[in-house]
Order: sequence, then C-alpha cells, then structure tokens
Amino acid sequence: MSTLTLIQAVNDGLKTAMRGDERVLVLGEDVGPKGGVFLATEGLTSEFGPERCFDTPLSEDGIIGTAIGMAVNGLRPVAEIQFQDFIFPAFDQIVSEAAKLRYRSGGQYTAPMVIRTPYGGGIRGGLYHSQSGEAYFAHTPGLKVVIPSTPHDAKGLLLASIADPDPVLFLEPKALYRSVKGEVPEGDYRVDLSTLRTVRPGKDVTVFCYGAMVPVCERAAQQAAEQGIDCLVVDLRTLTPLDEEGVLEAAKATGRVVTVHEAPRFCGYGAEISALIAENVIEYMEAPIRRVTGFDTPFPNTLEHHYMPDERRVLDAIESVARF
Amino acid sequence: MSTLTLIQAVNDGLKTAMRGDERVLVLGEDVGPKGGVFLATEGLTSEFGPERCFDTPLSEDGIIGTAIGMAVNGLRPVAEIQFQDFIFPAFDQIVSEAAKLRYRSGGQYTAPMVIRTPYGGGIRGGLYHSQSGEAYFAHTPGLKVVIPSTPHDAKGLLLASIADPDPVLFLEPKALYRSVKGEVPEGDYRVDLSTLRTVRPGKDVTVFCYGAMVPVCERAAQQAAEQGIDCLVVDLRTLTPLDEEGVLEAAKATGRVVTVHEAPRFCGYGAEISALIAENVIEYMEAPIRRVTGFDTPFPNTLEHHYMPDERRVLDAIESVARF
Amino acid sequence: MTMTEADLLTVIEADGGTPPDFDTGLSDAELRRAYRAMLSVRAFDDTCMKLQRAGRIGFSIPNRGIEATQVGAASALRPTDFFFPSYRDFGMALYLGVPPVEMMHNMFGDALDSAKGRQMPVHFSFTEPIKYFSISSPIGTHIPQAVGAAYAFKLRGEDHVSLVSFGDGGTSSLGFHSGMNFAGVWKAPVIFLCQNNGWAISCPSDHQTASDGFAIKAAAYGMPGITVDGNDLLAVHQVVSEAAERARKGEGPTLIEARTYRMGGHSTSDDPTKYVPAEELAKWAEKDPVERFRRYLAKRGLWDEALEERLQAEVSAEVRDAAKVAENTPGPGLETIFSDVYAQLPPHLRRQGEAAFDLAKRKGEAGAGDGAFPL
Amino acid sequence: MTMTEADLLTVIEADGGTPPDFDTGLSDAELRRAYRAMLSVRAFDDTCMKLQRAGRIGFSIPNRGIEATQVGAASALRPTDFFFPSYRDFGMALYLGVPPVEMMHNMFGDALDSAKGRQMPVHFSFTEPIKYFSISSPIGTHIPQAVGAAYAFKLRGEDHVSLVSFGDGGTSSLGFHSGMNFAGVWKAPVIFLCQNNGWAISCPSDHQTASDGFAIKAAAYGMPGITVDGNDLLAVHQVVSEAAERARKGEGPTLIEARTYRMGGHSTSDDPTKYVPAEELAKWAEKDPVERFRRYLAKRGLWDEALEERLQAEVSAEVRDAAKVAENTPGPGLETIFSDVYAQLPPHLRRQGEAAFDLAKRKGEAGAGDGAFPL
Ligand SMILES: Cc1ncc(C[n+]2csc(CCOP(=O)(O)OP(=O)(O)O)c2C)c(N)n1
Ligand SMILES: Cc1ncc(C[n+]2csc(CCOP(=O)(O)OP(=O)(O)O)c2C)c(N)n1
Ligand SMILES: [Mg+2]
Ligand SMILES: [Mg+2]
Repeated sequence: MSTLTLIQAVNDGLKTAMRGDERVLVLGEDVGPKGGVFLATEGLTSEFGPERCFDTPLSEDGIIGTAIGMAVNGLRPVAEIQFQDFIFPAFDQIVSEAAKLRYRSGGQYTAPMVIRTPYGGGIRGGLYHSQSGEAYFAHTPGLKVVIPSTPHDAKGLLLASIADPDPVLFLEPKALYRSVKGEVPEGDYRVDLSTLRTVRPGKDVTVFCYGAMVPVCERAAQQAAEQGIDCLVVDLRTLTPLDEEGVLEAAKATGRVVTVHEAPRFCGYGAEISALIAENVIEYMEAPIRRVTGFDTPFPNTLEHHYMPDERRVLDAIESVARF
Repeated sequence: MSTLTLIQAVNDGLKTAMRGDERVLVLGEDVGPKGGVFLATEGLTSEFGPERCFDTPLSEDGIIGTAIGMAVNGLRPVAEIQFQDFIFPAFDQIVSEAAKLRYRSGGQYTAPMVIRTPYGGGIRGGLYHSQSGEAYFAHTPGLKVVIPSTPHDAKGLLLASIADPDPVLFLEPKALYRSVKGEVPEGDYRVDLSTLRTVRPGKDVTVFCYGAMVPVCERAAQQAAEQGIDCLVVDLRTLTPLDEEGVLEAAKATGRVVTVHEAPRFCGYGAEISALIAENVIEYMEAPIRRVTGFDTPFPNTLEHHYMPDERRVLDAIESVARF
Repeated sequence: MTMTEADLLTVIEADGGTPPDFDTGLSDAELRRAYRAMLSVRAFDDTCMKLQRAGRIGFSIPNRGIEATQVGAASALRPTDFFFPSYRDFGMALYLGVPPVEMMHNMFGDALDSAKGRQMPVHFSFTEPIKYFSISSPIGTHIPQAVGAAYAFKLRGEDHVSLVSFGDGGTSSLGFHSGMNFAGVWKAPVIFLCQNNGWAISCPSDHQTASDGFAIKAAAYGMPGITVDGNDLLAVHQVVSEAAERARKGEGPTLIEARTYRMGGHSTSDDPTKYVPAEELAKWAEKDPVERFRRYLAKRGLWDEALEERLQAEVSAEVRDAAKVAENTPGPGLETIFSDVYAQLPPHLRRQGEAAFDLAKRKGEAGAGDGAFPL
Repeated sequence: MTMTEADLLTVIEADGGTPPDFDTGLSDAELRRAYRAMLSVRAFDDTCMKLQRAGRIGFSIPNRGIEATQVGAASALRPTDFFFPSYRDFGMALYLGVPPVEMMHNMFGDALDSAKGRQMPVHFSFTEPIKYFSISSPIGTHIPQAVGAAYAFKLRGEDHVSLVSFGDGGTSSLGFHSGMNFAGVWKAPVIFLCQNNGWAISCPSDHQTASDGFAIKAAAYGMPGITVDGNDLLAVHQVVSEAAERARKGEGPTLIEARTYRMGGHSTSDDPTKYVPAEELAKWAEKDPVERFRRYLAKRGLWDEALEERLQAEVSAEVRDAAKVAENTPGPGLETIFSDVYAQLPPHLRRQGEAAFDLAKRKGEAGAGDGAFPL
C-alpha cells in the first residue's frame, strides 16, 4: 500500500499493466518524453521504450483508428486523448468502429482497448477543457464507460479496463487528479466493472454521483446529516453497462433520489437514472427525482464555479426531496 | 395545397427557401445532378445553378465545416449528410463549433444553418444506414433538433429551420419518405419550432413519439382504442429546445406515460422525457413510465423488424401502463 | 487531373503481349488461378445483381470492370498478411480462397453468415482462410485501422503487411489523412491501395480533389506514390509486390493509385445513366480487364476455349450452388440481436432479450418491412 | 525534413539589407506600424506571462519568436478580409488595430470581454475593426470554416479573401485535410498560413509528418505551396501578398509554410526545458525577428534610438494601462451563463437561470475554484 494522488494511481496502473503484459502500449499526444500534460504517463517511455509509449501526430482520429487496428491485431493499446473535449474528431472511430466491431463481425474481430481521457471542470478551462461527455458514449452500445473517483478505484478500474475484452472509455475526473489522495495497493488488482460503490450508507435520501461529484456529494451529505437528513451516497463508477439492479435497490432504500453530474442536464446521464427508476420502482418514490447538473449551456470560464454543481446546490436538492 | 410524400415536401421546402432567399444554398454528397440518393434535392442544381446546389468531396467534416464558414459569412447553407450514420466525422464541427459559436463569441459570430439528414430504420440498412442519433445532439446545448413526421410539418419545419438564427439539425425519418402522403400548402409557411403536435387526443394513456414512430403509435393507439384504452398521442417534433410545459401537461392529463423511439434505450431521448416527468409531475403518475425503444445493441440487418418498435410492442406497453 | 495514360505503369499490351523479359512473379498455376478468380467475381457479381432484381436479396455492389485491381493486388500478398478491404472487393476474397457460399450467406444475411445477418450485403468479414477484416460502411475508417494492425506486426518483428483498399472518394475521408500520416511517421508496413474507379456514387473522381491524380498525395505523407493501370492484372501485381517487399524490409508504406473504371452503377439502388457519360463508359468497356488478361494468357499458351468453358462452368455452378444454399438457410435467431455487443451478455441486454422472446410468444412475430435501399 | 535553409524565401539579410531593387510593397508608415506591432506583441506577451506568474490571470500563450509571421501576414491583407487566427496570433490582432485593452478583457475574462468571460484567455473574438474570428480550442476546426467564408465571398462576387492561420501540429488535423481539399476543388479565395514554429506542445514538427516540410502538402490538393522564412517580416508580407492577389483574381488558394520558432513554452502551464534542446533554442535566438526587422529599418533610415524609446514607452504604457483597466473591470454577471446559447432564451434556460439566481440569494454565492491549467 502507498498513499497516492489519483493521477499517481493512474500512472501506477499503467506501469503495472505494462509490466504484466507486453501487449499493452500507450499512445497519444505528448504522452512520451513530456509524460502527458497532466503527467499521467510520466516515466513510461523511459521504462518501456518509445515503441510502447509514444507521441502521435495531432489527430485523435488517427490515435483511436490506429489503436483499433492494434487491438484487432493482438495488442492492448491504451490511447490517451489529451482532454475529453478533443475526443470528438475520433467520435466516428469510437462510436461507429470500436463499439460496433464485435457485433458487426459476429465476434470474429474485437477491439480490446482503453481510451483514457481527463474530463470535467475545475481548472478554469472554459468551453473546451471542461466538458463531461459521458452521456454521448453511454448511449452507445458496445462501449463501456468507466469513471473512478478515488485513487484506489482509479488504478483498480484501469487495470480491469485494460484486461477487459471490450473497448472501454476511461474518463478521469481532472478536478480530482491532485486533490484526492488515498491508499493504493501495490501491483495488480482489479475493481470489477459494473459494480457500484456505496460511499456512505443512509436511509433518507439516495444520491447518485460519479467522478468529481463524489466528494462534492459526500460533503453535501455531511451537511445534510447535520440537519438530520441521512444520505445514502452511491458512486456509480461504471456508467455502462450499469448495475441497474444496484441502482434500483439504492433508490428503493430511501424512496427519495437526487442525481448529480457536471454535464448539461438535458439528455444527460442523470436522465437515464431517473428513467430507470420511473420505469421500475416508481411506486417506491416519495418525492420528485431531482437532478443537479451543469446547466444546458456550453461550459463557461470565469463563472465555472457557478456552472458546476457544488455543495450548495446538492444540499438544496437533498433538502427539497427530503422535505417533500 | 397539393398532396405530397414526405420527401417531396422536403424538396418543395428547399425550393421554396431557395426561391425566397438567395443566401440559401445546398451542399452535400450527390445532391447535385443526381439529386441526392433519396432525391430530396432533385431539380435544385438545374433551377438554381451549380453554385447554389452542388456536390462536395466525400467529407462530412468538410461539408459541415465549410457550411459553418458560409453561415458566418452571410449565407444560409443547408447541408445534407447522406445518412445520419455518416454524420459522425462531422461531430466535432457540429458539437464543438456550430453549437458553441454564438456562446463563445459573445454573440458576435453565429452559424444559422440547417443540417438535413435521413435517420432511422426500415430499409434493411443494417448498422450503418439505420441509426437514430437524436440523443447525441439533443444533449448538446446550442443546437436545435427537429424531426417531422408528416409532409406538412416536413416543409413547414424545414422552412422555419432555414429561417432560424441558430443551427438546426433536421432529422428526416427515411422510413416515411414515401410511405406517408399529405396535404402541403404552396409557397412559404412555417411551423413553429418548439411546439408539440397532438396527433390524437385521449384520456387514459399518453404516448410521446416522433418521426417514423408516429404512425406506429397512431396504429397502436387505434388498436388500444378497440380495447377501450383511449390514448393521447403527442408528436414532439422539436426535440430541443423542447416544449417542456407541453410535455408535462400531456403527461399529467392521463397519469400514464409511454415513450417510443427507435434509438437504443440507454441514455436515449426517452430517458429525458421520463426524467422531466419524474422531476416535475411524479405525483400525478399512476403507473411506471414505460419506454419502447430500439434495444441497447447496434442496429441489426436481417432482424431489423424485431429491433424497431412496432405496434405490438407499443400496444403491449400501452396495455401494461393502462392496467397497472 | 492532367496525368496522361503514358504515365501509367502498364504491362499487358492491347494484343495481350508483355515487354520482352518481363517476369510476372506468378507461376502458371497462379496465373490461371487469378484468371479463374476474375471469372468468379463476374459470376458472383452477375448473380447478385440478378438476385437483387428478383427481390431475393436486398442489395449488391457491382464489381464489373475492376477485377484486375482486386485480384492483382491479392495475388501479390501472402495468407499471413492482413486485408482491410472495401465493400467493392469481391475479387480479393475470391482469389484468396473464401468460398463463394460464405459470401452468399452474407448476401442473404442468414444464420450462417459469419456476421450473423447483422450487416448489409457485401459487408463481409472473414478470419479464414485469410484475415479479411470486417467491412464497415463509413468510408475511410478502416485506413488508420490497417495502419495500427501494421504497427502491431512491426512491434512484434513479424514481416507481415496490411493492405488497405479504398476508393477515389475515400481519399477525401478523414481516415485517409490520419492513416497516411501515421503510417508515414511510423514507417508502418502497410500498402494503401486507392482504387480510382472514376466515381464516388455520382461524383466523378476529378471533382473529388484538385490534385493531379491521387498518387501524388503520397508526397504529403513522405511515402512513395505510384499510379498503375488498374485494368492490368500484371501491372497491379507488380506494384503491390514491390510495395509489399519494401514494407517487409522495414522501408515503410506505399500509396498505389490503380486507375480503373466502375462498369455499372454504384449499387443496385443507383441509376448511373443519370450521370455517367455514355462515351466514357464505352471507352472503358474496350479496356475490359478480364478480356485483356485472357489475351495475355492465350498469348502465353495458358488459355484456350476448353479451359474457358470449364472455368465458366465451374464458377457458375459454384455461385449458383452457393446462392441456393444460402437462400435455403434459415434467418438468424432472435438471440443474435443481443449477443456480441460485449464479450459477456450484460444483465440489461439479457432482460431486453427475454422481453423480446416473451413478446414474440405472446403477440406473435414482428413482420418484416419492405424497405428499398436507396444507395 | 530535409529542406535546407537555402530553399526558404528570405528577403532581409543578416545585416538588415535587402536585395537591390526589392519593393516591400509597404509605405514607410506601414513599415513603422509593423515594427510597432511587433513591439506591441512582445509587450503584451511579456505582460501576460508576468500576470500569469503572479496569479492575476489564469493562462497565456507565449508569442515570442513568431512576431514577423503574424505581423507580416496581417500587413499584406485588407480590413475587409476575414481572419481565422489561431490562439498564437497576437500580432495579427495588434497590427490590424485591435486595442490591447480589448484583448486584456479576454485575458481576464471580465464583463467587458467581447466573449463575456466564457472562453479561456487568448481565445479572442472581434468583429471590429476587423473580422477576427472567434478562436476555438480544438485544433484545425477553423480551417474548413475559413474556406466556407471564402466561398461566400466568391459566390457574392466580392474580391475579399480568408486567411486561416494554424500550426505545424494543425496540419495533422482533420480540418486541414477537408479544408485544403474543398478549397482546392472550389478554387476558393483563401490563404492557408501554416506557422511551423517547430513544436506542437512537446512534439517536434518533424515527428508530426514524414513529408518533406509542410508546403509540399499543397500538391495533394492541387494548389501552390510556398515555404518562407517566418522570421522575415518582408518575406512573409511578400508571399501573403502574392497569395492574396491570386485569390482575389479567382486563381484559388495557396498554402504557405512559414518557418519560425516558438521561443518559449507551449503555454504558461508548460515546462519546455523538459524537451526543447538548448542549442536549438540558442540558434533560433540569433534569428530574432524583431531585431532583424529593426536592422532593416535602421538600414533604411527608418529607425533610431529615439524612435525605439518612444515606441517602447508607448506600447508598454498601452499594455500596462490595458491590464489595469481589465483587472479593475468586474467579472461577468451570472446571467451570462445562460444567454447566447440561442438567439432567444428558451424557457428551460430561463428556468435554470432563475433557479441559479434564487439559490445564490438563498444560499450565497458559489466559491471560485483554484484550478491550475496544465496545458
Ligand atoms: C463517411 C461516409 N459518407 C458517405 C457515405 C455514403 N457513400 C457510400 S459509398 C460512397 C462513395 C464512395 O466512393 P469511392 O470511395 O470512390 O468508392 P467506390 O464506391 O467508387 O468503390 C458514399 C458517398 C459513406 N458510406 N460513408
Ligand atoms: C483536436 C485537439 N487535440 C488536442 C489539442 C491540445 N493541444 C492544444 S495546442 C496543441 C499543439 C498545437 O500545435 P501546433 O498546431 O503546432 O500549434 P502551436 O501551439 O505550435 O502554435 C495541442 C495538441 C487541441 N487543442 N485540439
Ligand atoms: Mg470510386
Ligand atoms: Mg507549432
């Protein structure tokens, strides 16, 4: 065990995977000598050589397209997209190709690969260095979408994603890269994809969240506790395939639900949580299902702290459903 | 008034717009002499010349990217994407650029343009000629997403979209191109963006739908009526910005809701309808909010009729919520 | 485009002759096999067109006119190489030993289709006897994929190559740019085969780009570009062989532009008479690649009428039988909608599948639509 | 890349001289204005770096070393032309008359920022006094947009041009390929200015592509490609003038590669000492574009110490004052989160905005984060 930040845990996870399996390699913009703009890939080129960790030309389509070809031909690429906001030139490769290859080839060809990319706000990055695009990908059958919120999970989920036979989009909450620290086991371990994490048990209100919203919701839950509202906080971790049973259980447990994410509300991931509940366990609901999300606008810069859900907003929603 | 198919109404709408405003032009693959693979643009090059209706090289990124530049510089481009499945190479231009330009420039630059594209199943097109990607775009602030289901609306909504000061994604249900006919007024008229259409009044169950699912839902509602279940069928028409008030009213009117679309269920557009209701009027609900959708798989070929919601499936859902 | 015919690499002359000491690099058996493959393409193609007209399959893509490019390229590679074909590459599969019946299962989308009836016709996918990569409809996406596969060969120190085939229209795609660029930088063992068949649906190839042909685009990526007569099987074989040799030796990628012509519509849904100039078509009909190769074989004493009859009989029977088998194969089962989305069926898909079976039992089967494919 | 310095179009010699009868095409006033703009870039750049180090702004992008390219290009065009700049183009805006204070409002993201504080610093957008298109972070997306704008000029029969500026890294982007290709086919009046400054963040320009320089890529799109010494203001002015003339005459687009060097990190978040070879940096320091142009002016008798002092004093005061004004301007109001998404505020955004105001009233203002920008 050592105490690592989330970004160090990612780095440790990459090294562990590359040491354990020579098919694993890392490619992306500035991932080589520079070690990535967030230093997630620091030390990889020197340890594993420039054939297993290297910079590419400036083309996300090329990064993902070639990574698919590598995966098809026996490698286990981990592709970095420098910011999730820049993944869209590769949208076609991800959505039309990686996600659909197993299906369209009747299982003959597959693309076991991981796309790592930092997402979310908190660094004053404005429209194009702050977005949370999980809903675009979660709507795409054939992809897995994973978001860690602790250093332990960052490494364990990353190792599970690299070992997974299907393409995984691994979204890293950049706001937590250096702001959270935690115990991380040495060597290889895996956190199952498709299990939820109960961050905090509670009986009055269920809060669903993931990524950088997890500590926000934890703090809001602490403040709610001071008012006597006992919150069950659930970190979804694997957004798809989702542990739907687990979500429904957690919703039923309190009958009052708040969902929190940074992305815009309309057709956001939170809508699916509401819809699942409304479709399956609506009769247990004792209050409206509230969503606390980014606004339905592009991501602003100077006012980003107003855009991103914070404790105030989460607490307000918790109070409103608790008192309904 | 003349009686036109939906595709003829689109063609008529394009001609009307081009006659009325010389800034309007049409570009895309095979839209010129061939008149488009579905013949939506037939006759445009001969009437308006190859400078106002022309074929482009095979690049959706180029089509949308240049259309944005045209719009910024005073034109009103209508770009055709041959199949919605091929829009993804332009995803970055649409989501990062067209949708965000007004916001990021403080209103100094805008991209008034229309992207027309056929979507949905029904032609045995398999994975890549059948998709319904509305949720990808509806989640993107700054875009409008419009889907007609009748010839009248196809022309009227198209003319409103071309006149709109914001970028509009105009999704045409290819399954209805030639299978529906209807009265279409001559010349210019506009169907307001952001109004719902009540397809059929009813008091027992509310069915929300759009595009090619509208006639399916109508038929299911007729069959339900035979069993004494009276369905209110609502055609959403403008998916974003959505007339949320109208949706909530329609949901409250019956307390029992079914949403229908072809796209996969998970994080699909239907989730937003469920979420809106669960957030605002859950106390009026007397049954689970059911979704009838494509499965969470890529779109198959031989079995497409099993994949796409049909009367059987819609009726089954109507029955289940009516009897809950 | 101003490149003249004289710049084209051509081997087989009009009368079937070749330059004096020309070494084809192919044995007599291989030459005959290549010829048979071309006939096989034509039989398969004609049959599919007829099946489509008769409403027995939904869609096909004409391959007439481009057989020499397909077969010439395939004949230059090894079974251990990786093929990333386009939808218009019947000849690659057929030369390399894919049984026509396997292809027919795809045309009918039946239960024995290797893609389980999930894809449209002509979207083949095979792993045996060769790696014939699953074809995708979006144009150009397979180009960087072929480069990634080539990178894997190189990393493992194997001397295999990737061959990726695409059209003149495909050069405008994003995948062309990223694939070519990455291959150049990585010196990846990949052969880019641009089949310039004159058209991208209704768009003539000289409206696709203002460059002087397509081979010249290679310079933008630091690799050699070669223009070859695509109706000349031996010329195509030669340039692809040379490109493969360079690739295997670690000298990197090559772009080959094969000039040929689509002697038909884009697909069964297309009416080319609306836009193809009749004189142009007639001009190219004279350059028929099958006849040209036949003249060559005849001149070499490798062809006679008897051979022709035997081969024609063989390939027609093969294709006819294949169609019969496929047509009599049942469609894929309902469960194939839900499998192969992930390696393991996740619970939500299990539930969706169960609901579909349950509904089919309670309310009967869904009716098949009668959609007509427009492209 | 093997291109030698000799192939570069260069005008100003080491000692400040120019070839005998060389006509700059610029009046003395314009030459001085260009010089002043370069000084202005440097002052603006230095000030922003200091403001960032002091934590008073969040981010900036060094412009040192590339001033001649920016200003040389801007000086060759007209106020009626359309500029599609990159984030590293301070000199275009400054030469063309954008007041430094307008740029500073963006650096501080305050209420008077023309983009209302929504974008990161260096993402300018101006419509006055020139059309300086709103800068986007995604690389290359503005390239086809510039082509579309050029098409509009052409369609209306106006003789204006688009100038689009991007980096060596930008040539790998999808927008480069589609923009260049469409421009070639349309013969659109657009100038593609590739500023090859040696780096794309930490990736050297010769790892970006295997081609022999970037200008050669023009051939792939059927347009002329020119390589120019980017540290030579007069050379850049000349090639851009020629390209503009061609474009205005209907002769189509041009690709210009300006060879220059990024004399600093990629941004304030970058530590270039990790990857930039010190000798290379030193070599380029000797070619400083400002000093070079100063020597030219001196030789022409258009510069002396007194002028230098006056100009330096002017530009520093201007930039200092601009920073002071911007820093004292309040931030944008909460309502700016919700406006300009659409032309009209739709009801759901009105509700979201009202809820935000209501919450701020009930529970207090949200606290600003302390994010540090890594790029
Ligand atoms: C990204 C994308 N855009 C559009 C299409 C529709 N489409 C199918 S084939 C085709 C033309 C392709 O032309 P070319 O690359 O020359 O290949 P050919 O059909 O001539 O073999 C087009 C536009 C597509 N499949 N993918
Ligand atoms: C599509 C995209 N991918 C990645 C990035 C991150 N990024 C910002 S600048 C940059 C390098 C750009 O290099 P170049 O085009 O040479 O311009 P320069 O910064 O040298 O002026 C990268 C990779 C981005 N902004 N957009
Ligand atoms: Mg073609
Ligand atoms: Mg650069």
